[in-house]
Amino acid sequence: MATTQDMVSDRLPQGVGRWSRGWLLFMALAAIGVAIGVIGWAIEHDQGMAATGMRDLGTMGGATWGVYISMVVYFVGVSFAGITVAALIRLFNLEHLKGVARMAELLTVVALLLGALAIVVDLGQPLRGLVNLFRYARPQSPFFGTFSLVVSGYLFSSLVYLYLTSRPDAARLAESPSRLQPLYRLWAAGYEPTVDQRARDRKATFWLALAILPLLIVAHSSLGFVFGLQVGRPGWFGTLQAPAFVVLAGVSGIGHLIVLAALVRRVLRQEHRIGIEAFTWLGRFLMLLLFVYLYFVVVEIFTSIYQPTTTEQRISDALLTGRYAWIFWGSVAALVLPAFGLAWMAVTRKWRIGWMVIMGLIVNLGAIGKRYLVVVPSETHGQLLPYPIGTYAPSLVEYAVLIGLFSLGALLIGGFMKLFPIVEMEETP
Amino acid sequence: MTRRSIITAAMIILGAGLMVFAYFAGAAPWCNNAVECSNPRLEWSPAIFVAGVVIAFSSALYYSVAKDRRK
Amino acid sequence: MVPVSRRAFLKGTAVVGGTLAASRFLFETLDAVAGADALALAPFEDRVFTTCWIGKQDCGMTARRIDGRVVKFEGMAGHPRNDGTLCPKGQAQIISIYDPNRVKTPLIRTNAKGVSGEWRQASWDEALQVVADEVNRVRAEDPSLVLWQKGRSKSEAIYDNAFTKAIGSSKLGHGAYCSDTGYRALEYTLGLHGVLNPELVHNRYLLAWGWNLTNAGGNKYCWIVWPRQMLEAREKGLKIVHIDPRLRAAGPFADQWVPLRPSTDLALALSLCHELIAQGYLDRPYLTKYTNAPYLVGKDGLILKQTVGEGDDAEEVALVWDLATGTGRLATEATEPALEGEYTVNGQTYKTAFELFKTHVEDYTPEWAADICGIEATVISQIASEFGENAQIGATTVIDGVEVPYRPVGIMAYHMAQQELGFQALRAMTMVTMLVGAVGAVGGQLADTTWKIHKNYAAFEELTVNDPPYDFTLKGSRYFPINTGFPGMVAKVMQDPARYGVEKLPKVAILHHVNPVLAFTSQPDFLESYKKFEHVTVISPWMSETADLFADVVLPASTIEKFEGPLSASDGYIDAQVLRLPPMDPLFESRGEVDIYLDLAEHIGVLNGADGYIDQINVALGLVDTPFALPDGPRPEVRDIFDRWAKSQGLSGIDHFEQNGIWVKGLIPPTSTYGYVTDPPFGGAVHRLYGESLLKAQRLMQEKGAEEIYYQDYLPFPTWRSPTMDSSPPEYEFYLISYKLVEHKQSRTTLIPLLTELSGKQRIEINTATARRLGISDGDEVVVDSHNAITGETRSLTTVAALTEGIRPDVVGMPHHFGSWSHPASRDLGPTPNEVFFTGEGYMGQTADASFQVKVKISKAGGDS
Amino acid sequence: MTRYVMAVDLNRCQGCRACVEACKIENNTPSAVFWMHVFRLEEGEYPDTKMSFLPRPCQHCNNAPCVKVCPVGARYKREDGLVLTDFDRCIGCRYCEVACPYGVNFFNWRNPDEAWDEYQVPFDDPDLMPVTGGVIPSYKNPDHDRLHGPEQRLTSGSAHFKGVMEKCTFCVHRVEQGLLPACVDTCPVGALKFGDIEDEGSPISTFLRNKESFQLLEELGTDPSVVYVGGTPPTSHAREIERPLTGV
Repeated sequence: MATTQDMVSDRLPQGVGRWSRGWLLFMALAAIGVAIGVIGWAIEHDQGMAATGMRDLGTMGGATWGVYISMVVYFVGVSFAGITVAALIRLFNLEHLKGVARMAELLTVVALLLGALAIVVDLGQPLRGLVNLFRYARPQSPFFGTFSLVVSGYLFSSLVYLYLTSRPDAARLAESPSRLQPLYRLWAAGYEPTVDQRARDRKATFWLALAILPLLIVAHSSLGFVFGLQVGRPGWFGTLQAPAFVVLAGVSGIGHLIVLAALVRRVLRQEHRIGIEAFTWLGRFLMLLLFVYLYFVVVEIFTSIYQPTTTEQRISDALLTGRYAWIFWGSVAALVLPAFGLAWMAVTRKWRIGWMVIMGLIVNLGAIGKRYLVVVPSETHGQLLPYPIGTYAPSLVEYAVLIGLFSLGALLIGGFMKLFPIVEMEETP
Repeated sequence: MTRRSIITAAMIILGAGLMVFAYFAGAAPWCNNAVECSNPRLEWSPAIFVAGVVIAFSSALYYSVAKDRRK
Repeated sequence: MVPVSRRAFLKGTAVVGGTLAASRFLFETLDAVAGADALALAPFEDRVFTTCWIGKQDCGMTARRIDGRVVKFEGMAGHPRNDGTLCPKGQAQIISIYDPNRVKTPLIRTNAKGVSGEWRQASWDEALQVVADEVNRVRAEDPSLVLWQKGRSKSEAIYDNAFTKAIGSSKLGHGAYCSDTGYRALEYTLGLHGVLNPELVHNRYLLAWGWNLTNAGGNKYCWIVWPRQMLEAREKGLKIVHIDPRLRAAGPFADQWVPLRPSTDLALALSLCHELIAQGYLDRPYLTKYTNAPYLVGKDGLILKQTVGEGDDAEEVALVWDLATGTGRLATEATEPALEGEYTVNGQTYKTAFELFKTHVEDYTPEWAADICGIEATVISQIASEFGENAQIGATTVIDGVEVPYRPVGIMAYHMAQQELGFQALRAMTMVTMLVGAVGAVGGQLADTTWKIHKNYAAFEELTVNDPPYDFTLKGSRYFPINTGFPGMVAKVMQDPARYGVEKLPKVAILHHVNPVLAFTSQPDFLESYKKFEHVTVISPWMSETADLFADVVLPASTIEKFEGPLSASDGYIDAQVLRLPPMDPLFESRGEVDIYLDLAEHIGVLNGADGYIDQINVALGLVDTPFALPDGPRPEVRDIFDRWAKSQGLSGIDHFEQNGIWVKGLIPPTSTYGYVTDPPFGGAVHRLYGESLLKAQRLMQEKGAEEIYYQDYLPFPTWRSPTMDSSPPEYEFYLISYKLVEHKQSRTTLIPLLTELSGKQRIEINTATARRLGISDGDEVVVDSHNAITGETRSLTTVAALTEGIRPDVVGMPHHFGSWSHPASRDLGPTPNEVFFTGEGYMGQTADASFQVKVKISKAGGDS
Repeated sequence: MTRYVMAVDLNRCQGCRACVEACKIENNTPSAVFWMHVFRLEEGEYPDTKMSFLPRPCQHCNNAPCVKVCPVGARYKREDGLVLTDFDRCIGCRYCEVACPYGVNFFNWRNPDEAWDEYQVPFDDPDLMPVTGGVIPSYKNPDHDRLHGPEQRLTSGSAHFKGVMEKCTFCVHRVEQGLLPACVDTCPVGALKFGDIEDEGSPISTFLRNKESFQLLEELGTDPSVVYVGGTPPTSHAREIERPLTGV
């Protein structure tokens, strides 16, 4: 066994097919996390969603959308960056970024899966959901975009994209014998590195990228519309929702990409493939997005406090000084500090990967916070009739499910890394 | 114009066509206050829409994966 | 047992299965199963008539039945009182019928009394025999030591009259807690058995006094009739002045809110009298003709009288000053009696009663009352002048061809009567309406649905004050010459008979739908006194708290599934009667009360024979000497009893009610609605402005050595004094009052979760500013400590603060419901305010009636002080 | 062409909540669910306190946000004006609830049978079975097992399935039998009126003819089918008092 292990390991790059103790530990933890999530969801199903912290708006004084929906928005957001970066790399042929392209694509696919799952766990009737959406989905509902474009179209196109860009590597790996050889043969699907095949690939991926970029603008906007089109919810209705969603999506995604890239670079010793330039570029991009978003935040705050209606007032008070103040200012800080941190690096031209990883994580906390604040306060404090002020706090079940979702993501990425090189292999000259 | 690009183009057009068709075969976007609007004109039309999306993108797949007959 | 067809049962279980299954994953299919099943078995549906069982006014109901099982109650269309509608209570009672926590079989206690009961199920025969033996044991000694106490009685004839007569027991009402003070005051003043209510339909200026208007109904009717009539009047321009420490009772319907201090109603009424006289709003014809205002009163406070007639028909007739002849003449003969002035008859100087009244109220100026009542003096004069103006003194109108005086002003007052000074307050309030001649006028003041004079009117002319020993209700005692028979006072007596000169205490109690432990003021006194009964039988569908602690036997009464009546269905304009018909057979092993009393009478051995139960029922239902009289012999069927009654009324029989639901007798003529035009006017009563017999009683009480606290309020005119509770130490800065919630009825509906869900749990209303001062915010737990100014005793409870701008800053209020523990659904809803109220001297009326007022201090729970 | 409208006469409403109770029993809604709710409101400071009552059924909007956003057409608008929910189709995304500015939607958070048990009446009590035929709740209305409207959908009654959205149906099962909605039927003071507004002669038409009226949150353009007569729309200073128990 061990011998084949070694034999295999010699041939397969980036530790593919080789279990290290660290990796096993990582996967074990992730698996436990997933188990927790499954248990949580099982309880939710047995007892009904009364097991969550969500309750009806109005007399019951609760929030009927909670962390689950916040997470849908968040995960879909994360997926944004992956595919964008990947697409940009192809479109503008950014050689120094090739190293992060595949993990970016992977990130997109995984995030989208988690987003879809987050929707499913939020449904009172998940199985009906899976059937009835395909059967009755109505174009009028902003959910139509989420369901048809984001989840199906976007997910599928990213998969295609991931596949096409990975085929050459699969072919290369299929040449050398290994336990995974059959898989690679299948994967390569008779790929021959001929000139026109390469040309076709370039062409296909180029056009695909070109098609995906607008698609994802539409997709994320449609997600913004889910909230932005609701007159009845003070704090939601607004034209800024859609663009803000797109930008914050970028922020969280790039953040994750930086973290993942740094991780892979370190663990798989890929310093030569994922150079500092890659991080510089990602850092600059993230900084740019952050500043744009912060601009949105300022505009948002200003409009909400200049001359608000009494209900808008109630919400902005809750956000700026009231019950949600700590989340709001926490999130803002989590976005401002990295913004200036990156600006500093940009000015000094000293890019510290360690710091960037931390920033990547922080901005994601900020993003989660902001998503939560988009969803919840408008429900608890946004009643237009004289109902009592509502309250909402996620229950253990919800936390369990969240842990499950994140763990599943980790599990998938971890698993992929042992099946296939997560960093694109150099072309053999 | 190679056979490959023709089929690819065809797939894209077909996909787009299906999407457009399914969109209008769905519950009419312009109508709100009628029972009919709660049902798609054609049941499963959303599935067709998704199928359209899938076909359209599969074109890329076909384009680069399909074996070349010449040779 | 209600026969449940197998089909219905299958259907039921199928539905249960359906819902259970629905909680699993694949819904579509399972639903198909449940749905199809339900469709396949079309249930048998019908509607039957019955009568609401919860409330006071017995609204007509239609019961929707599926396979013989009631699933919903709806209002009976065409019923004068509720015409097709129902209140929340009427709707919600459905769940209480199927309540598995009902007492299902007769129960006999197996553990010591005074603690929560342990029971064994018994057969009806065994239980009834136990009760019968106890009753007979005591009857042999002295029947009056058997106490029959009711909370509510829906077949007064058959229970209160017939049964208690048949066994010769004493009886106590739930009254004295409700508003009996008012009844006594009105019986005394106008001879009417009722409390103040205007003829709402034609009323244009209403003093809505107390918490009844939109939350409780009150006099005669339950909640539904009053609001309907009030709205009708309001759409014609009725103005409502709401006089109560809380705004809630009139809410949006208060055109003016006068938040007066609790227990100062007497002061306000007196200064209204002052203002009406000062502003000259007087209906002299009424006062001279129909009241004792012109009677000549001597310096000794006694009315100058002359004996006319010989021997048996000799009677004392009061003298008045006849301006026509310039001499003192018999009130019955004088043509032009003087209302005011001082006159000399036979060398003695006399003043007219009205002259005395004028002087009496002289000092009761608005300014004087303002300080006491805590309201603006200007408000008082404004109300007085508006009241006087709207009275349109002298105006008449024609109703159905009859010309009747038109005085569209009046007072609506009911439960507010239950306060220390309630009797005189109600008398004074009545006088307000008397001064403008509104009594018995169109749109004016009513107190009863009839002008038949109540027996107490004559009885109160000469109040007897005997020497001890007294019976345990202190009837005719030196303490309460007018005596409602307040269970709270009885509770006091039972704890210390010697103190009140009582020798014999009741030994056996039969409690009919009454729950003294919760319902009356001063819970601790009841917890003490009910231990003293040698035997207690409770007749109730539920295990009441009193039963839980003190019952030896509990007999399961049915809820609505029984025959009861006859009940009035009149709204004051249409005369109608109904019977309560069972919409299903009694559930579990419960029985209707009439059944229970028949069984009991049989076991006691008083069913037959002269003055036996059957005999008494014939008397009570007026069947004597009719072909429909119940014959002695075997125990009759209840349906048969009511069938005979119906036939005696010229109906086809009880089937008339089963088919039509109601017996509408027709319109009530104005000549029986308006006192002015009845024959004789006002039923022949002379309205007592001057309460001579009260003065006489006071002198007798003093002779017999009663303490001042008992006799101080026995005065011919209502006279202000500050209530006893005001001498509590200043830290007890708040007045605690209790009130009714529209969703509940007394203490017995809190076991209906559908109602508690609407009403919320127990709370104490506190003015927002006050709460801020005390650092209390909405929803905080607060401790309420009450203080007895006489004994110095303090009591305490803990409840939740409900902040409102609708209550006086120096007043806190609690609903008088809640506090139950014996039913799972009524547990943990919070305490009843009756835990901190007091009874006895200083905390009850001069007529032995409860007072629901006490001084308290409020503090945040857990906080110091 | 029929179009049902409910009128609320705020000059008459006593805030007694009989309508709420009638609704709960007619539709078998579980605890803490108020398809019809009556606000008891308070404004101003002592002694200038104002009180008001405001019944709040589903507004059955003619431009209903909930209908617009429903992803599967479970929430739909009928030609006769009723806004209903197809309990067989609803996927429980609760989008209708967040879209509705009136807070009239109630989700089945619990298993229906457990929800009813909150009434502390153990419906499966062996003593109760024989007298109720074992149905839950003991006053279950069989009409709700039927399908309604030409579209024949499961739209009436409450607590059919866990995880499904429900709300006031204007008592579609009664209206289709020519009866009034339970709340209107029971109102002791006739504060609630219901009928076909298209029919010139109908009581509701005559009642509303040349009367001042308003709709809740008119400014949102939802165009409710519930019309309020007398009184004024609740201001943002209104405080709710005497709230019902709403714990789930």
